[in-house]
Amino acid sequence: MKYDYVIIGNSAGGIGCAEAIREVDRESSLAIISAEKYRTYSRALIPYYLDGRIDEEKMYYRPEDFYEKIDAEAHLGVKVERVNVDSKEVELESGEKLGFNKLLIATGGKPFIPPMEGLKNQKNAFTFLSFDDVLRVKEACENSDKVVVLGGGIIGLMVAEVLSRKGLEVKVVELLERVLAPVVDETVSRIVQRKFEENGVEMILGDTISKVSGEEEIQSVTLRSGRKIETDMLVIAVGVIPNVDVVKGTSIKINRGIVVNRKMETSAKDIYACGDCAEVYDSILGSYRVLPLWPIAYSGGRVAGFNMCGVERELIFATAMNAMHFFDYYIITGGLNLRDGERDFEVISEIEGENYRKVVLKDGEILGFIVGGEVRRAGILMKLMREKLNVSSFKESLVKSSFGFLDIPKEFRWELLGDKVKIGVVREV
Amino acid sequence: MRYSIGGFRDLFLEGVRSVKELKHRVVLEGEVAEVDAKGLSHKELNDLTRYAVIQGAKKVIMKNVFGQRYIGTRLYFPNPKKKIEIEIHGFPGNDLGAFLDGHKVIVYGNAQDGVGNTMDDGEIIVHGRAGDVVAMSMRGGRILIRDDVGYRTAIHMKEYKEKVPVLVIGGTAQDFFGEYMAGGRVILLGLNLGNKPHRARYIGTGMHGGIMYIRGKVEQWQLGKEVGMVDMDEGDWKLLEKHITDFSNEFGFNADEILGGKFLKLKPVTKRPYGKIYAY
Amino acid sequence: MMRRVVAKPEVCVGCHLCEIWCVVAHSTSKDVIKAFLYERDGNHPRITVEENLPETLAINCRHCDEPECMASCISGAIYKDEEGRVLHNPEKCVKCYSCVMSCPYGAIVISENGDIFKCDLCKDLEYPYCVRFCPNDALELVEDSEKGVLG
Amino acid sequence: MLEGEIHSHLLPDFIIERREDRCIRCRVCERQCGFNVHWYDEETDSMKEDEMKCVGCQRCVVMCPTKALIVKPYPGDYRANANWTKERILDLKKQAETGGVLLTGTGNDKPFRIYWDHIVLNASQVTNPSIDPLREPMELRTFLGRKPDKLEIEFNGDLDDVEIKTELSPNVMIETPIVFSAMSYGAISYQAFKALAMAANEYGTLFNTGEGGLPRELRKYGKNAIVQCASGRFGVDPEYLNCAAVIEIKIGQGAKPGIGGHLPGEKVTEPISITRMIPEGTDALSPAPQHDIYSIEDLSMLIYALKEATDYEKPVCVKIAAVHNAAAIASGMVRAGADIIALDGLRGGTGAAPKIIRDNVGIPIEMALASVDQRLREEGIRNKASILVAGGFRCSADIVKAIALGADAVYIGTAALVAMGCTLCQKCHTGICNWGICTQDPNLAKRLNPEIAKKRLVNLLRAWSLEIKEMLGGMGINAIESLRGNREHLRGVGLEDWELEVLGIKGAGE
Amino acid sequence: MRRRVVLPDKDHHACGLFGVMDRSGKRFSGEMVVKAMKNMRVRGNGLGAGFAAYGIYPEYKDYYALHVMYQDWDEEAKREVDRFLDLNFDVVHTEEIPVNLEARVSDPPLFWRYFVAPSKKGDEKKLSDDDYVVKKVMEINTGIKNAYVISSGKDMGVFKGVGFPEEIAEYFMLESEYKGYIWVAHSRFPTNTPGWWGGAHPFCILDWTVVHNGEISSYGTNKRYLEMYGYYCTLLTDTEVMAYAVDLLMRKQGLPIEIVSKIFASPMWDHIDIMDEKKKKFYTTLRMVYAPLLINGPWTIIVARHGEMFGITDRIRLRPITSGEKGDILFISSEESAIRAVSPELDSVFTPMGGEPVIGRLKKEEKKIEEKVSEVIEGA
Repeated sequence: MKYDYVIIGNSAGGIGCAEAIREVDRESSLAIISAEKYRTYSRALIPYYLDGRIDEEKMYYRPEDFYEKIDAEAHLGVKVERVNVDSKEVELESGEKLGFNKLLIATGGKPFIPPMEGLKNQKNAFTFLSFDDVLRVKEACENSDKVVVLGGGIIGLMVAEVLSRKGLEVKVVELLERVLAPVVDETVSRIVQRKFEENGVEMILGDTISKVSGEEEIQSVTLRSGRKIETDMLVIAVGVIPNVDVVKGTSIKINRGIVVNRKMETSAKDIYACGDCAEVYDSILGSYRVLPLWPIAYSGGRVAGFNMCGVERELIFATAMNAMHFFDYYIITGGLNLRDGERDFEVISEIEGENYRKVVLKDGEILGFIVGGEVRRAGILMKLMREKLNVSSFKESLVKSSFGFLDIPKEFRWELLGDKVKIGVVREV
Repeated sequence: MRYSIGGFRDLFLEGVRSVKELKHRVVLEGEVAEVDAKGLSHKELNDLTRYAVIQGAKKVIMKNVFGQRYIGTRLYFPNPKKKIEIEIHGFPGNDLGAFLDGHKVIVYGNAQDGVGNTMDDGEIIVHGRAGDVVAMSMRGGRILIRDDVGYRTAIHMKEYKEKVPVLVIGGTAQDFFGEYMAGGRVILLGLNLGNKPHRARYIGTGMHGGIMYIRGKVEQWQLGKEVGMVDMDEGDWKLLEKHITDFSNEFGFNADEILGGKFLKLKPVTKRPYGKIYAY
Repeated sequence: MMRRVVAKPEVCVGCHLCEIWCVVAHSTSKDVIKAFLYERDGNHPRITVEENLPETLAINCRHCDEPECMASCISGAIYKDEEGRVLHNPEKCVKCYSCVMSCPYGAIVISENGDIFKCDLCKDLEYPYCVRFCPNDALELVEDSEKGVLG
Repeated sequence: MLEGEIHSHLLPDFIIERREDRCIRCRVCERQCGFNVHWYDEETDSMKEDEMKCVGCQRCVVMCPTKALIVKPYPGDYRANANWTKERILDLKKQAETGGVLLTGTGNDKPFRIYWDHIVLNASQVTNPSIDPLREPMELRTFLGRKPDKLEIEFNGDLDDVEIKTELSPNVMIETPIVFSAMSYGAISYQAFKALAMAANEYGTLFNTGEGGLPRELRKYGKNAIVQCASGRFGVDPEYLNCAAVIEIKIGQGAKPGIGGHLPGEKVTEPISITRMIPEGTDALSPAPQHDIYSIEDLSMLIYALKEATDYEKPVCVKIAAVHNAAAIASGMVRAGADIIALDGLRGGTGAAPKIIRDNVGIPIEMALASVDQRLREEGIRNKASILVAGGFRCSADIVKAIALGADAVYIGTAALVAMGCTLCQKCHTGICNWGICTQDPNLAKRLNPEIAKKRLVNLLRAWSLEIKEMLGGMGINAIESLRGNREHLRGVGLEDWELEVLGIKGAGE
Repeated sequence: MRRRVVLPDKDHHACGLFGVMDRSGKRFSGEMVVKAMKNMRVRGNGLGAGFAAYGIYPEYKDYYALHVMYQDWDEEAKREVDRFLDLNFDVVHTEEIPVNLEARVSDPPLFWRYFVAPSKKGDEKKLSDDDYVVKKVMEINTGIKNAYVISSGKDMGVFKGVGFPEEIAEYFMLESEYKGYIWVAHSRFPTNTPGWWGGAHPFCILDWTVVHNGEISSYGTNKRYLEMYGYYCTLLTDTEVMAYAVDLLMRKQGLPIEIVSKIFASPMWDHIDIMDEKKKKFYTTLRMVYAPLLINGPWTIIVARHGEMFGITDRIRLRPITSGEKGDILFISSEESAIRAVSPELDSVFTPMGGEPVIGRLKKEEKKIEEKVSEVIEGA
């Protein structure tokens, strides 16, 4: 079997790619291969599903007839064993081989599980990444009272919030001294921490699990500090690492993730990669890195898709960006998150109650921002950052909650808005 | 009563002769044209001047000028802009250089009323005296008058950004000097007064912009309500030095001697002299 | 066919009537009094008039060729229909605000209840109300015959 | 009480009724009121108003999406007194509180007799046919400028090949005898000014820059511009004069004969300052007289100065306020070389004038026009100049009557403003205009979209021109020149002998 | 149709003025003044010009020379005037004023001149000759239709009409027929009254002549004041009041022009307020008493009588004046160029302040008058 396009991966990156291909090329054959048996769903939605805010149907990212509509052959529940670069084939678990003209690898990430003593496949130890994971957690939590969540990152906290709201006694264990440390600053970390604590979640910081006890089921965990916590469940949500299994041992270059250029091409001809499995160029930091983020996966897939069918595109903008919320406290971040104590940057911030805005500038350009609480129109900051505009002349206004285009000097403003506004209708220049 | 009506008589244009009939009065040599203005009406003289410039003259010398008006006015050449020099021998009439568009006019004789009326740019130099409303609504350029001027000199003179008109008067002026002045620099030297004070009254009445420099004696009661005396600063002296030096070179005075005199600097006390008399 | 509402800030009078009529357009009754006095159901204007007097500027969804909001939408709630409109399906929305994060115009609105609203070009009406009722022609519905970047 | 302040005894001019069952608290009224009348009270979730500030401009009423507002005159009054009317008492109190000259905007609102309303037009019946203006040609084209008494024509044997030997004075052609009168950029907003320029351009008529200059980017409308050279000489440079169709020397204005003008410094914003060529924030003072014109021969001096400055290529117009000796003055103006004379009557508009002047000085335009036309004819110089009349023209019939009395064309000012949005609230002098017309506040000025305003103006010109054609057709006339000075088509109703005599028309039935 | 003629009650006009005087008393022809006026052609509009000349009738210098204008060549009016003069005067000589019919003027009326001596009767014997003549002139001007006495002094005459100055001069042949030691001329630009021959300047009463440029805004006030003293303005022009005011103040009340100028063009109150007490009192009193003769508005006049010519403007000098001297000759003009056109080289040229007169007097009388002036001022 040979296809013009083969996509390994059925999530944001893969779908982005498939949709882009079909915008340009409706004729060629296209196959999407996914190790999971589900039709395309949103991994990012699993906390919402766990919460019960959405049902299974809404987990699906695209309508039921999606593959039909885009005329793609979906190979679901099919695991790819390896990519054969030279023969331009993908080898399936079943041994079947699918040929391709162009290939996208969008295999995503897999959970990172830190080493801890006594951890094996206990029934009540969970990761939290896939549909299967959430189904298991959901089932387990029905009969549990206590849970320990390892990891004070976004996923860890989202799980913790949901479980806490479900009435479980939740303890979050985070290795660092504050939660969300990679994505937000101390101020927001503390606000979030307080939110959890107010809602009865115990936040154990600067500590980690060194040992789990229990055979079939985990009975308790022991922290590095020596504290022992009895628990009914352990959710490990420390992070994801790129899933690069299918290209291991091939000529395709891998660093932490699959190395791609800005056209999302790997080191092998006609083979592209995107999403959590790839390392993309962070246009703000100016270096390649893994950015396991939904929008970047989708855009990366899209860029790959265009390139695959001959329309040259580059992923111009990629950097860290997160929209998150904990107990209705919303946070949107973008770009560089200063490490504590870093000083080579200009920081402007304003806090009013729990409403917080902060921008990090260097040479007049925005390198990063954090907005917490009132997050309306935060995308404008993202845009300014993306355009690398020199904002020195209006930097003070960036941290006003009312910040908008009218705070931006005219010479930039109309450029940012492009032909989406008509100027000069009164006075010709 | 039956009126005897003289019909319509065009005071300016009646009997005006065409350029064709008169062009023999223009002698063009290279870029210099000479016109004998004797007996010419103002239209005829200005027609001939324009004709000479279109023929290529860059300098026009007028002889026997007696009262012809608007000399220099009809020289608006936008594309390309031309700069003409006009030398007048005699006594030009009113509105000398009105709406002047950047040309240079030199008068060897006295000028009358309305010198540089609403002049836009250029230079007018009078080797003699001038009449009333000199530099009215002047907007740019420079006027140098060697002797006295009449009433309402520099009335409503204006300025805008880098366009700051300058008027230098060697003698004295009469009443309403700088009335309504809205901008520009006026320098009154009083060179022919000896020790006598200036006689002008209502100096700077309604003034709301610009600066006047007066050399010689002026009493407070001679000033309008809207002006105040202020101290000279370095910038003032620099300005005076520049224009007085030019003035002295033009008319043969000693600049240092003039600059050694006592100068009074007058400025409006407000940009809004009449803001408070109305009820809204 | 690309359609979108274009603002003319120089004649925007800052009356915010576009916002009012946007709510009316998305009300059940389509009646201004009823919409505001009897139907207050969390409806929210999808157009935002920025104010920094004397300047005012109505910002509305641009229905981008390649909408960033759609790219970042984790639930598939934001989609582009056949006519090029970028639409939002509240049924699917989980209020993650990724769209708010990525819309470069700040044109995705969050209501008082935290719901997401965005311009749908009054798809159920003859003409967008904001344009129709702008008292000063400061909004204009433009239709580019030119398709997106990709033809 | 603050120091120096006086507790006011004034009454509100207007009362505001808010129909609560319709108010949706959208706060449009609040945002649209430049006088800060409306405000939202969060505590009671309701809109409130300060009626003392209301000027009755009706902006809020028009903008209210639910029509929840009614603004009407304040009914409270003092004890009836035919001598001490409410207006007199309130004016007096205001002066007692401020000690200042009362200013007002727009034209005279006093009940002077409007002669147009006492003049009726003729129509053809039996003895000659009326003409159907919808299908047959109807000509309104008008030329403004000096005409020679006769033409010398050279025939070259062939009648198709004739040459005119007479030197003609410059004339300007307009497609309808309606011209926009002088409203300066400064008095009115840029938006309004531009709308007038565009409308004049589109319809083939003229607008008048007033004395505030012509912004550089609008000089492309110069061929439709009457540029003013007024006492302040603002923005007058050689290019300004040369780009124009007509140059107008402004001597006086109907609303304030004999009075200069002050554009207060706060209105001299950057763009105004560029156009007027004076520094920002400086009072733009227009002296009462032109200081180079203290007598009639000085007028001729300036007329010819302007002709000189423009190489005798433009007609020069001289505008005066209609005053007692208008006829004689007009004669002098024509003899001084004016190609067009403009008369502005008692009811002429203004951006700002002392109320006492506006309401008491000058004479009605009807009388001035009739006597000027008559006088110029008696002196045999009527063809030497065109007559433009201004001062309160409200409808096309007024225009037809003016032309029949002897005008060549009319200036409309207030009518044009009303077309654009003006509601005659008479607050022009405050610099606040909720309709964006008479203001330099950028926030208010942008309320007037020049494109919309232009359409409204063009529609007005079109509508009035059509009506003029209808009336002409009814009189059996198909060219406007046959109406000019054709007083046979006018009759007076309810006028006294002396009035008929000055107007030079017969009474109805005569 | 009914017609009613409403006569405008004053003239607005503006003009060119010129006066020249030989202070030694030497007489010269009208050529110079005509040339000067021609130079200022653009100050008029062809609707009026006129001249006054002093010393032109030496053979009849003891008789009042009446120049009478008959509008519309009204024979009846002339018969009436002839009868009136025979009755009230001894008429020693009478003739039509000679004119050049070739001159370009329109509709000239008939002009006659009469050289007369008063023949007073009854109560009128109490009147001085001058007062008698004034009274009779007023009687003709107000009583006889179409007849106007345009000149009534001794050894002088006024010549005026509708046309540009050179045309009027040509009509009356001033360059060839007359020689005088003072010439005053006027070129007119009327607005209010259409040009009519009687409305031209100069205005004359006895040997006082006035030419005027400008408009007298206080005309109504001045006119009604003068009417109380028997002066009636009949010539539809505001200049007339100047002539009568000068006659009243200078001839009848004996005030010198140095004082009269302070009545016509009085100092501003804010300047009077800072004068020393004596002066303040004088000027305050002067303004108080002669308030109705403050001449307001823009004006320049040149006034002449035998032995004296002066020019003066309004107090804020809204109209121009320039004066020049060359030897014994004094020039006063609206424009310097007119003076220069007839005398390019001058000993001096200057412009007086508003309200300050330029005075020329016959040298032989200069001293006498100056003494009188100082007497009056001291006495004030």
